[in-house]
Amino acid sequence: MVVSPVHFIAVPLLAAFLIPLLAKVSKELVRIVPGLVIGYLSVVSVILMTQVVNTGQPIIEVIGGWSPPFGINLVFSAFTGFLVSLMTFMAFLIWIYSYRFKKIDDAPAQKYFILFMMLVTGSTGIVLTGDIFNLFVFMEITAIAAYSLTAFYRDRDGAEAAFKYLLIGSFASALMLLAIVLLYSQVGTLNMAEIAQRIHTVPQGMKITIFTLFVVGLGIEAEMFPLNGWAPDAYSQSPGPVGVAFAALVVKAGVYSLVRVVFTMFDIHGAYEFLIIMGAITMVIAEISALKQTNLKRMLAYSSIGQMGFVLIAFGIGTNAAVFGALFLMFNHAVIKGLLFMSGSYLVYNTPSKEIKDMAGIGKKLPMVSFFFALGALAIVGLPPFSGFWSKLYILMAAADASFYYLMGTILIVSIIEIVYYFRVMGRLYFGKPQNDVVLQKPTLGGIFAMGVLATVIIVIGIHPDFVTGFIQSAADTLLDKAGYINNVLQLTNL
Amino acid sequence: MDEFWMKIIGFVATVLLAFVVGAVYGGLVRKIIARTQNRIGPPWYQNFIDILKLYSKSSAINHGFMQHIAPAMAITASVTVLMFVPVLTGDGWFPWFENLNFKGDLIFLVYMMVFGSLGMALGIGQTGNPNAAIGVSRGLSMMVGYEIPFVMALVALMVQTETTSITGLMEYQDQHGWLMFSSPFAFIAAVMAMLGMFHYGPFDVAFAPSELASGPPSEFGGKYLALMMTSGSIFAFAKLVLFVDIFMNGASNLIILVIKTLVLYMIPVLYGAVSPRYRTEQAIRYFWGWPTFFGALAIIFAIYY
Amino acid sequence: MNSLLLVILILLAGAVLSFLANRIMPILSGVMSFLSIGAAAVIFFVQVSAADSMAIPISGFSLHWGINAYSWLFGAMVLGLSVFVALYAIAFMKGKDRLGYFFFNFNLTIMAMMGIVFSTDWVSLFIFWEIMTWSSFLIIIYAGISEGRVGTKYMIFSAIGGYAMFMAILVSNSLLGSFQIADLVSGFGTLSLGNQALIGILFMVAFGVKSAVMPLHVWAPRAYADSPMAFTAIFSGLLSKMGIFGMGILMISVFAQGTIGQTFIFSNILAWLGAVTSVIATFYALIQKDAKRLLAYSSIAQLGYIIVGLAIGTPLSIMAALFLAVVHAIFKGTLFMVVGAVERQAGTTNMEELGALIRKMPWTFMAALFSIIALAGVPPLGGFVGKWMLYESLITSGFGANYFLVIMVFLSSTAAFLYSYRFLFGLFLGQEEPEFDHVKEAPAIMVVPMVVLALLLLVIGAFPGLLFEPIANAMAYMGVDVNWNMTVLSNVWGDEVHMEPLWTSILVMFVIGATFLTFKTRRNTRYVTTKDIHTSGEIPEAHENMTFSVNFYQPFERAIEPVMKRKMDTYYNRIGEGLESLFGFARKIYTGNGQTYAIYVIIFLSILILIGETIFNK
Amino acid sequence: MDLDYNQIMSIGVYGSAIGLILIGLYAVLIKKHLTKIVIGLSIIDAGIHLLFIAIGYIKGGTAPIFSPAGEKIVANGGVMVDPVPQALVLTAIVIGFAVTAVALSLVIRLYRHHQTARIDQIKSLKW
Repeated sequence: MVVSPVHFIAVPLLAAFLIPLLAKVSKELVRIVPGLVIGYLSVVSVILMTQVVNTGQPIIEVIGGWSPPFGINLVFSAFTGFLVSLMTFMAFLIWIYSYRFKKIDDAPAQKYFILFMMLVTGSTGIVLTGDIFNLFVFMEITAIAAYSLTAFYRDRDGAEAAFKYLLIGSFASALMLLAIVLLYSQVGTLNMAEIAQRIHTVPQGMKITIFTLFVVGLGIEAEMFPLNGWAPDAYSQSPGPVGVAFAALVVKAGVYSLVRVVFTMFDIHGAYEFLIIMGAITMVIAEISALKQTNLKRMLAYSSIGQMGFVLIAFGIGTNAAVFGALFLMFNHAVIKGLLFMSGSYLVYNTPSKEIKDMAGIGKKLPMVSFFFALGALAIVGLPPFSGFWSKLYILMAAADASFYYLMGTILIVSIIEIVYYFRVMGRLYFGKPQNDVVLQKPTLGGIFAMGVLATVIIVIGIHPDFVTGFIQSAADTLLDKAGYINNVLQLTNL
Repeated sequence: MDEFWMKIIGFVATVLLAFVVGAVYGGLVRKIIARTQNRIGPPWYQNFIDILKLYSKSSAINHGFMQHIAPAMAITASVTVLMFVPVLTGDGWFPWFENLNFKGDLIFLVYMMVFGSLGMALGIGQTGNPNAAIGVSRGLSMMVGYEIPFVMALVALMVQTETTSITGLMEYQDQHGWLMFSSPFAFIAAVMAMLGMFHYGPFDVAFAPSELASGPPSEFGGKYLALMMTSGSIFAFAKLVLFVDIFMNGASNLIILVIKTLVLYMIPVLYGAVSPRYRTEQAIRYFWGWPTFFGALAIIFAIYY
Repeated sequence: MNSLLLVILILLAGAVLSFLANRIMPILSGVMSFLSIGAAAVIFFVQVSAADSMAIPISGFSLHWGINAYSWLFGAMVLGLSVFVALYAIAFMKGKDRLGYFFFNFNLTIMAMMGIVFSTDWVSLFIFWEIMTWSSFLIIIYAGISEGRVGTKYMIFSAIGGYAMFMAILVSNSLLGSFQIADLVSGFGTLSLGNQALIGILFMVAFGVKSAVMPLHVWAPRAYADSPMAFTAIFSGLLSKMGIFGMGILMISVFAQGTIGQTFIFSNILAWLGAVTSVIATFYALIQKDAKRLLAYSSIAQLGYIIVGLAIGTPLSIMAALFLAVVHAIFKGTLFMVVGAVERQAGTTNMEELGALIRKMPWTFMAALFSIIALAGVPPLGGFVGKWMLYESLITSGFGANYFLVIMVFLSSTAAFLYSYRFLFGLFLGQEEPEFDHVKEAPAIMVVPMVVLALLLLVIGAFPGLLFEPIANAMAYMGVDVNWNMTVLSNVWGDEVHMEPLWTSILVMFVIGATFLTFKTRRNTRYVTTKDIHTSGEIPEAHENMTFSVNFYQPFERAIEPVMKRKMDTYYNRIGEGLESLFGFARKIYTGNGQTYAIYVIIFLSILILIGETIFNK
Repeated sequence: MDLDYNQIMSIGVYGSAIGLILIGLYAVLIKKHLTKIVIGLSIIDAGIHLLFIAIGYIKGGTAPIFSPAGEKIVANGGVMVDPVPQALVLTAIVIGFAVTAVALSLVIRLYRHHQTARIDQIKSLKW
């Protein structure tokens, strides 16, 4: 096998360490290399994905020849592979977007790219690894990179946001570590598959305690209310591309690990209702907080929290259709929110006060960016014929089939709020009187390209979703197939 | 062919009859009102004199197309209404008055009656005379007032008799007697509405000569006015006949027709002669008060009849 | 190629082309959209047949399109009017900016409406419904008045409606296992009463929003009045009819299956809502100063009648409703075009300033006159036929409450005379004013559509059968048989109104009267300005204007004051403000203090650990 | 009740681990000074690490080193403590160190910008 899942972790990590040395050679190299690396990763992910889909078997890589449970193993199944491909794809666009991104080039670009590489390493690692402690390690790598990126601008608010993020984040890590400790003391292994196998031996009370620790620790990463106090600040204060990275990589990884814990490792049935309830609360609180935001990026942050709540709801419903919808929604959220953050940050950089009301008439100044933002807004509220509509349709269909009528009502009412604030912004963009015609920061060519790609994806998927539904369906099946996961991982031990 | 000429003759005869009777009634009204006010008053044929005089005159000015054709629209409306109202039933002395009514029904008539006023209102509007416009505004507002109880009465009748056509109503009355007795509340409501319909006091605020120079027609002279007065007479007659038809089972010959219409006509006239003038909103409130109540009563009565 | 798909694609292509054409030459985009709509109309009227149907498989669903007599009626309505409006729009929008944007959404809206009409399953109907919603929203905020607050209101209500429909669709799917409209019709009876009510109410909300029924109408007046008139003709004429389209499907065929169809409550509530809507809207219409607002309110009132007709559900009333729907599309489209022409030529639509445009814009006035006569329902024009059928159906329905419904409807349509006259008087009659001396007649390309439509009203009035035929077919498809006659209106009691004698008598008398007047007076009648009037000896200066046009119906306002005191709008605003402040309070949870967040985490953790046993041990 | 040495030891170890965690929590939740909060975080980490080691400890076990000495002990029926927790704890300590470093740098940055290190005065981002 020429390419292996290890590359997802090894290559960017290597690149991260090489970048300082490359900086000695030339500054341009620093900007190019990450792109090459991520491009390579995207190619790898495509190759592996096709392989997985063709064979129908996950690729399981054992690191250092130590077979599970002793060694660490990477599982590239249809499910993880889907997420990894999504992440690398988004990471590539983020790279294009942040290539010569003005405010990042002001700050030394190499630091940015080092941290970004670490971010990619961490989040892909979280998704790929089959070892719970290893997952913890990757989560910490991601977290440290994220803290630093949040504070990247060295301004006061950035630092504040970063510190809050760090405070809550280290709670997450502490709880997670505690959970791992207790879990290890109970089952004596760290391999997820084996844990899943032996979890029923654990006494109920202990199991629930461990599970609670996991849920809270990972819920922080997955922006579950009330653990998401860090999220709005981090989203709104981090540089434009980093916001995209949060939406597309970090949060996805958090949700992934939460789902992995709930669906694969533990067999606690109450967890599903719990997810539904928490997701609903998260969604409602986030959207109503978004309604009165005056700062665009903060509004986007709250909206993305709300979307995560929606994802949690969908996972909580737990039927195959619902999980399918949830994964579809994760995909859409990555793409659409990516577009919104990319365009939104240019809108923000062109309004010194960062206030929505001062963005009046910016549509004349930055037609492309405004158009992309409007498109994203139409898509994120789930209006046909854009991609956001389909995920909403699938999830609500699942909810209806499970006859959660009140839940549907809640979701729809909340989406009305969503429509209100997004369209308010749209109205401002196009139909206010522009205060001045100076364009403070023109979008870079790469930026326009990245946004264009995302916009095309949104429209194409919206008109013909079947391009992705196949992958998502197999991903959903893989996720729900717990026994298959255990067997696939452990068959290596039984050799 | 012969039958066709009969119709034409009947048509002309009916219009003439309507005009004559209407004009005479108009004269009588002026006489009566004068007497109640201790004046001698004009002779009963005064209206004919006026109209003839006006016809012989030719008006010097007009304000444009709408004003020019407005009287034509008015006369069209009143004659058409007349055409759809059976003037005489049975074999009277003048057989060609019979069966002249084309197939039409009450709802249709209610709407047809508006046609003329709308045309007039447009013509009046073009003259640009403020008084005229004020008159129109008042007139239309009051129309909303009295149409409601009137229609309630009609609905009551239709529901009770299960027909909406005038001939149908009259056939019903042939068997069950006059509707003014078999559905009294409807009759009361209709009569109270009729007070407004004829624009005699206290509901003459739209044409009040003293305050807005007789309002709507104030810009019309000569032929225009003549034609308006003609159509007014015909229209008054048509309305009376309609009332007679739906409440008193029509009339089999002219004498009875004249008696019935005259009796009916005296109600608004005498009531108007002795009562002061309502302001528009007072009039509307009046119509939406007791008359509407009686109308509702009539409908309920009809439902459980 | 399938003709349905062709129609949709042509309209879509027209949208894109007109967007691009704006880059080349602004006027082109209007022409583009006109051409595309025209082509679509031709294909629709020539090629589309009941046989056409198609299914587009798309990610687990398949969007079914088809055409039947009922949807043909509405499709014909949409394209038939759109062609004229598009022609009108070319001239109307000339010289305005963002034409590409406007015509793109213009075409897109029409495409979406055709899609709605074509859809035979709920999913595709919903997709097109939402497309229609947002494209029309984008046009509403085109003018940019009040920073899109109008648009926001419209969007909120449309979203409520759209999502209500969404939920209804999904619920019915989960219960019946199919998205097909036909399956809902057939399977509706099998549902439990609660589910029937749920689905029915949700659908009613969905369609009620678009057709501006009483509690859900507040978006309409401003939205109609503020969007460009060339679009409002579509908006009020057709877009609202999509709500009627859906209501028709439900009231005629769906509810007839279910038990709530038999129980009178549901349809009666709707009927009364429609009647109250029409009365209140009419009252509001006749106190407006702005002609656009007046028409906007009047559209709401007219839609009220249509809903009443649909809700009563006797064959005659349904026929009346559909007839009124078509006629309303025609005359209200014409009237909005008239207002647009006036706005474009005279620069304002304020009826207190304008006046005496009749001699400057005679053709526009003629179109306005005919449409208004049709609107008021005065014989012999088309409007009367619909009104007559509505009244007769109510009177003959034999259900006690309906007799009072008649009174409501009658009150509203009598009061409609007031604003009809106000409209004509305010814009075209009264005294000339110097500042409007420059006004010219609108360009021919705008006048032609108006006049043609106005004449169409005459034709319909003379031969209502022309409309009865497609309507009767549509109703036959929906399972309601009704007999009709080319020129005779008749109700179930066998009473009839014959249109020919009416027309003959009116024509004869009118000709006689007009010739009589004209001949003998022509010679020595001279035309004088409207300044030259009987003013009791006063001689008004040239600049003095004595037109009575301010608070035209003040006495009537005084009379109806009790009704007008409370306004739905204010209630909604209060609710909105209340919610906003509540939300503003809710988000205070996110105190900026990081420590608080940490405390949240610990509290949440401890709570979970405490109650974990109970919630996780399911 | 009489506890033997090992029980007392284990109680002491577990107790001190829990105690450390609680102390850390106290510092993080109650103290207002940023530095103290950071210190609290690392104390929590330390507590968890201690807990982990304690779990991995086996009574009388020697260090898990595969040296000749170790071999001999095992051959004589002795036991080694579980090596995994110790390895993990090493990793965790490193991570904790990194986090603390970032945290302190942020604290310095915050102090520069706000001229204060009280967390309840640093809330320009809220709602």
